[in-house]
Amino acid sequence: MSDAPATVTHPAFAHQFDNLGQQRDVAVFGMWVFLVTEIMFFGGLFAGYTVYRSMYPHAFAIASQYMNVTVGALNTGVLICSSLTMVLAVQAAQLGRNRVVIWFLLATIAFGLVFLGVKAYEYHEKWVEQVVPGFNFHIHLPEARQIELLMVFYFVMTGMHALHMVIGVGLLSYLIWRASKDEFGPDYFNPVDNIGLYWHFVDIVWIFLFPMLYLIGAHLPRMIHE
Amino acid sequence: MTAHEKHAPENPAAARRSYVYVWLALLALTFATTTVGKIDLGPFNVYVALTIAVIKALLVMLFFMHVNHSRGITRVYVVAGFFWLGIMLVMTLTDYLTRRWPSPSSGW
Amino acid sequence: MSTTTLPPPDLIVRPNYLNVSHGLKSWLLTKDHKRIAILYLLSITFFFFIGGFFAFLIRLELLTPAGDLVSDDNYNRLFSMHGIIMVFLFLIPSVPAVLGNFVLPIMIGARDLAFPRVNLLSWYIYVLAGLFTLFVVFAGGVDTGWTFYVPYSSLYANGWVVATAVGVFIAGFSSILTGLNFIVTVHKMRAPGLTWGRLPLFIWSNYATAIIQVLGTPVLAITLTLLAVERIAHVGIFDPKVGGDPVLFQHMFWFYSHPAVYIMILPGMGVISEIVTCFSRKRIFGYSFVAAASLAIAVFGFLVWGHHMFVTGQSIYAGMVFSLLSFLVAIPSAIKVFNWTATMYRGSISYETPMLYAFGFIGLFTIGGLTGLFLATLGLDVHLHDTYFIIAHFHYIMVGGMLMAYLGGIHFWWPKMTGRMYPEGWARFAALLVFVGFNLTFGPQFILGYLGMPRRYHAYPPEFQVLNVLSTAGASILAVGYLIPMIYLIWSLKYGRIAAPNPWGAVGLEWQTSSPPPTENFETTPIVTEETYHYSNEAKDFV
Amino acid sequence: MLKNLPLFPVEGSTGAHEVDALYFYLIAVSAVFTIAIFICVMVFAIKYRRRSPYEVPKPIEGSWFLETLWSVIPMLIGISMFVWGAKVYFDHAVPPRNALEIFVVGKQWMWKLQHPEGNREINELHIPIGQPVKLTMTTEDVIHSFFIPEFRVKRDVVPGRYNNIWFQAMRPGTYHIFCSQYCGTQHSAMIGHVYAMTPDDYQNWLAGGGDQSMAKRGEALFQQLGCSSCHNLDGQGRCPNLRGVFGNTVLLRGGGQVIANEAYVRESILFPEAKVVAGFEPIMPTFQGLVNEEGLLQLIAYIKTLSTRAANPSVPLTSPPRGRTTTPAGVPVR
Repeated sequence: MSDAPATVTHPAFAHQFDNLGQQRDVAVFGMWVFLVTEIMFFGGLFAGYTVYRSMYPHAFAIASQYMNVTVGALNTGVLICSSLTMVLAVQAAQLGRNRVVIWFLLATIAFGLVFLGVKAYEYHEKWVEQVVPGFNFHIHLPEARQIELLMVFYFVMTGMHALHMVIGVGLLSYLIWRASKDEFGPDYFNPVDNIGLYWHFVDIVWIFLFPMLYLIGAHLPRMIHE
Repeated sequence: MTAHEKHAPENPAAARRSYVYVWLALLALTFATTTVGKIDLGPFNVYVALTIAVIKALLVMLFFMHVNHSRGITRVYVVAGFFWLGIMLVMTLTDYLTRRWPSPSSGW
Repeated sequence: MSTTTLPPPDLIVRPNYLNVSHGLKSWLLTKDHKRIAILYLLSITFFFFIGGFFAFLIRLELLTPAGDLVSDDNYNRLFSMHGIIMVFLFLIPSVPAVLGNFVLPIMIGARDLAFPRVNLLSWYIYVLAGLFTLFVVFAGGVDTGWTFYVPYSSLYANGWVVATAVGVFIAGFSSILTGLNFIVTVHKMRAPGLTWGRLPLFIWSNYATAIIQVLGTPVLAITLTLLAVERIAHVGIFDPKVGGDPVLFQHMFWFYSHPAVYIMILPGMGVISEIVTCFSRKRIFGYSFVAAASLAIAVFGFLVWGHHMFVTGQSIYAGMVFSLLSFLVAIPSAIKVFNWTATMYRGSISYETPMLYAFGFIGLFTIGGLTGLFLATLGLDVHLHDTYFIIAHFHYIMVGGMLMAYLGGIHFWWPKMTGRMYPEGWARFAALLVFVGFNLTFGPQFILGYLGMPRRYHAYPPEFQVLNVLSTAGASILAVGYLIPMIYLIWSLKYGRIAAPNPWGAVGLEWQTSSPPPTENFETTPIVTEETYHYSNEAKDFV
Repeated sequence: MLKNLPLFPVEGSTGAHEVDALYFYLIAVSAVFTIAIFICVMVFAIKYRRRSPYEVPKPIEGSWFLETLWSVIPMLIGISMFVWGAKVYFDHAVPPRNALEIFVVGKQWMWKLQHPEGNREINELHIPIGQPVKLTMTTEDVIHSFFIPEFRVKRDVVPGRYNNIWFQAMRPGTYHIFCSQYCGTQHSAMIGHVYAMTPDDYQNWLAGGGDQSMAKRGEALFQQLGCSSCHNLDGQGRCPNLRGVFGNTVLLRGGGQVIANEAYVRESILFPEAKVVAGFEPIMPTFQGLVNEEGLLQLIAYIKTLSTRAANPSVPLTSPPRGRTTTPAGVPVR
């Protein structure tokens, strides 16, 4: 029970572990198992998307032309930048530089908010173009039905992704609060590390969503009328 | 077996440098996939886009998420996650891709 | 004080997880896996009796061919709520969340699960899901069946489909968190010397279950999300009118829900492995095969979901692949049955209640498993699909298998959990009632199924009546068989004999600590030096 | 007594026997294993019961030989079941060429059936014995499942597509029709009867009810919906000539080809833009909401007759027939 008396005094140490090393090991592994469930969660959407795309390749290509590739690419870049600041925040936490952690986390949140703002702008664009299934969908192409199907997947997939981003921003704010109490150091930075893993995972989801939704029809001649 | 999950390289400055390199690579790949996506390669557009996405995801996982330094069991679970995703896709497609196959004319 | 005034030794109350603190708050905010297990025990028992009550009403309605007891709409709600409650709020959490939560950390010599707060969170999430479901029950129910097939559920059903889907979605997260906790705990928290080759089989099967929970449940979550989106926003996702495919929903639903069947049976198999070895006082026959079979079931269980769709218009070639794989997944289950039987060979067998349940399990699971082969056979499934044959088959697995194992496990670990013995005579009697009642309830349904009586029928042609009456009679016996343990187990809390630390003479770490165990399970972290199920003459103090 | 307690369904169709044989094979295997396990458990439980509270039996590790044996034997038996089951399934996957085609539309909560000759029934199906009958089925709303236990046939009826079953009744009699896929409030009332009759009786029955054949109705619908104004049957207009189309390969705009079967015709009426014939513009409006499932089946029956009367292979929009010819619908072969 007291194999490692030195670490037991740490305020974040939990009684079921032998030492802080085991605690950190467990935390990271637990996070990865959680991320595996997230893979399968988004995986269900990917499977549905794949089936319908194999059924209606042409209509999906047309539908993807409603996406703004430039803005999408820009947003991908924003998210990649946020991943960089995130990983730097993790490193700073490990080194115990809590002030630096706060700054990097603020930067990460800022990038995240930029991403969400751009996403909101894109949603607004879709509303103006009247391609929001269920609420405002009025297009008169022959393939309208299947385009609607892809737009449903677009909104569910990016919506789920955005929801994860919002949760992520909340978690990052919580980290800032803990960093402001100077809690992180070489012995204990598990929360920063784990929420970092989560943030990177959300980034990876977007890395796949971008080509799947935006780039299908980018190479084809313009098929929709503005 | 050490108690600590091995983490980023010991030298923080070197680690920072590698993060920046990965970041630059990711930005370059994003630019590449967007540019190539606008060129008509026929069916290869899909493959190129997905290949680049896989490379980007691998970079993020290996370096930002430290899978290159993590324990075997963590890697097993990461691989399992994608493997099960593959099961779902492949087994579902066994139905959709063979629905149009001709029916056996009579018996076997 | 003179020594004569001391109470007799077995009445000295040692500090344990039950008496260490008192009051509602100490329970609702506990992070002790043992207390959380008790919380789960109370809540799933509550839902078991609600689901069982619905089942009993179903059987009463089917006593006569005409639909006369309840209206057709109400009948549809009854079987839907019965299925949803029993699957998501009873069977899936039953063994893992109650017995697993209680004994898994003790069995591996840990002080607690890896994430005690997550464990408590999973119970609260479960309660939230239960509240949603109760709301649905009182608000008028849902009539989609537990399978939620589109387009009925998304466009035509007029019950509380979305509320139910939200409830199931939430229950899924509770299940995921339990699984996650188990995986991490088994990997990282084992006592020194407890190698994978020495893990008790209960741990192996719960570990395999956890893998399915973690990998499968999220897919159900996203499937139900899509269903809810389709229903709320009136957009087509699976609706053929906009080019969607209702069969895709079935693929996604069964990708989770077939493996979920293994979530429901694998932990039960683990319980049986513990009971059979203990009451045969013998090492399990073919340890590594039984352990590997659990993992094989977890993996191959994900490859066979298409056998629920042989008559839906799924491609016949896909049907063939799924059929063949279904036969392969039957092999590990068969291996387990053979090994349990072989374990009894030249054992020293005693007939305490847990062992009676284990006998029942082996027999009924064998029948349930073999009738599964009928449904995996393409040419035969065409006739049997969606008939009472299916109902009988999966109740043989779920009730004859899992519920028997659960009851066996409850009796087996009851002394450990409460520090009291249950009354053996009553318990044996109840076990016998359950066995007889069960077979009378579900045996006739195999015949009904081959005769062609479809499932989910509120009224049926008169020639099926005799068999239905038999089934309802069996259900009455079964109901009594379930009520008796409720009574004597509660009775035993106060009047039961005080339990020794190891009343069965079992090996396994959970029997080496006191009954009930202290909060941190052991005085000192145990060190494991021998194989599991190591029964030998020396060092065992049999009662 | 047994009248009140049936234990086994009548074998009403030619295919039933094969399914039953398979069933008995599985029962035999199951019985052997179940009895073996039960006997072992009982014998061991009695023979090796605990005689003294202190006895400890000799440990047995296990046996590779036994494990292999009881893995391989069940696997071989399982594979034999798979092979046999798949054979039965495949044999029944494709209806014989000369099958009499009857059309089924499921609807909450009734079965609507149409015979090519024009007879329409609800929850009843009259068929001749000794003649393969093919059902082409779809639904107006949710998924149903058409189940005749005495014939051992069942198939889900899925919205948006045509699923088939076929059977050949052996002797006159009345059999059950059940809906076996849960479909809502009156699911258990969505039942009916099959009346299998001698061919002569069947002819008499047909003569008694039908007013107009399905194809005739379809033709009327074809005029009424204005299809004929564009799909000119005498030449080539802005729309493809439909003569000789059914059952043949159609080349598609933008590449690809498709065999013009029931599903294709249905799709072309409801979702005209999905697969446009090569050489034509996607100008056809959708007829979704204007024609119900029964009307669609009538239109299909009519379009089928256009291919059987005078197929014109020179019409450029189709490639030459590929050997496979369709059964003349509406003209059952007897």
